[in-house]
Amino acid sequence: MKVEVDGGTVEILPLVSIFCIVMGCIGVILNTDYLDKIIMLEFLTGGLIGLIVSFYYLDVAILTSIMEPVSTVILLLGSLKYLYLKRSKKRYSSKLPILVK
Amino acid sequence: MDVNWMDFIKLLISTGVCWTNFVLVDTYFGLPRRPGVSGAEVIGKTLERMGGDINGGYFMGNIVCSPDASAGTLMASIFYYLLGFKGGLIATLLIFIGNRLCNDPGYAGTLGTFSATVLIHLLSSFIEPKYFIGGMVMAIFTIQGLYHVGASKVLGYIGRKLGMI
Amino acid sequence: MVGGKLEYLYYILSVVTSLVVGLVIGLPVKVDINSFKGNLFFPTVFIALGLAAVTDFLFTLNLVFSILVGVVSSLFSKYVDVIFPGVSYGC
Amino acid sequence: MDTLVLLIGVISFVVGLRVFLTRNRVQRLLYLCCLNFAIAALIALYIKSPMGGVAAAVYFIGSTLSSNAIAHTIGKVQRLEGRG
Repeated sequence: MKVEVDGGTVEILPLVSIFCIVMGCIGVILNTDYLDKIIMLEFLTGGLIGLIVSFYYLDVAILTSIMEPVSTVILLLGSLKYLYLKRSKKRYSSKLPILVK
Repeated sequence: MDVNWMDFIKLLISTGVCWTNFVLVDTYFGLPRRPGVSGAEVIGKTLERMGGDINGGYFMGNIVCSPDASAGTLMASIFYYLLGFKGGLIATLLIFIGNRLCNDPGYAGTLGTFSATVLIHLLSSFIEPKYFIGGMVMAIFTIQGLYHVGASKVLGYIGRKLGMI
Repeated sequence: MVGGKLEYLYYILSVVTSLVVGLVIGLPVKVDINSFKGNLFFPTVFIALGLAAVTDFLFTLNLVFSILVGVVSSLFSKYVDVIFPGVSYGC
Repeated sequence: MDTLVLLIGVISFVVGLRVFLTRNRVQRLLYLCCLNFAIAALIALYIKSPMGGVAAAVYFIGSTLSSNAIAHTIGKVQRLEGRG
């Protein structure tokens, strides 16, 4: 697992994980659509689990892996409900102008 | 910093074995014919609009959306590297449960894992099981990571040549 | 092949037991790829091999455990569409 | 020098950069699938123990499940915006 570079040793898994976390943070800030933000959040979570594993906390890593799809599904259901609500409210906007903004 | 040339020869052989295994098993069980889950249809239609082949697009979408024989080959090599031949049988059980969680009947993943375990056991006298993990990552990089339109055309050509569409 | 000579026979005994109990219970013989229901061959053999490997890794594998694994895997294959049902996307 | 781990690391860096730079939403999902394969292989090669194998399997199945949910939502949003 260790790679010899000029007498010192460099591990690969923490390096990849820190790269994923930093790039994911910048991507969450820069993208503006909400679906792109969720994809970048997945990219961040993969790096986070790799960083937890590289410090040998295996139980925390397994529990995080089980809980992560549940939170993603709840977030996607919320965003889909918001889209339906916005479309249905635009249809009523001609009759009830006081509800819109 | 010396490079051993036997490592690259073993890596190339294991890449070829893994690529042949999962493409043949997935094509035989009808992944390019129809989208199994709802998300695979979106990926296939988008790749067709970019200039690719629609059956190859369905193949790549089915790999993303449920653990098929590609995930089975990776899990079989990992568990054979850690536990021996009994680990491959445990990996078959885990892949079956994962397939059923993702709304798939599970024929392709289970048989792909079992055939990969038998192939690794037959070849393990002169290629260590460590090289199959790297070979599987190389094989999935040539399909999902390099050039999507060309990969979909190659997969559609293979499926049409075998008569499975 | 797997390990000692005797463990190899226990795996064979577990598969044969699951097939015999499956015939008695009345699982269908015909293999259908597109269906979610289990038949005599598909989930039964692989579930039996996997459970036998888990039992061998955690505890020990003797005659009683081997027959018990066969019965449990056959019953699991009978009710596999109740435990893991397929989802139809209603929109 | 371990050639195998270094090669998986280089593949992971290339795919991570391509996730960040691509504009299309579906192609970004395909690159993310390749990154999950690479991280699961690195976890299993880092911890040489049966618990590491269990951790890699649980991580891989969980990430596939969430990727399935995102692809289904993309399809539903495209059909909703294309209809009206």
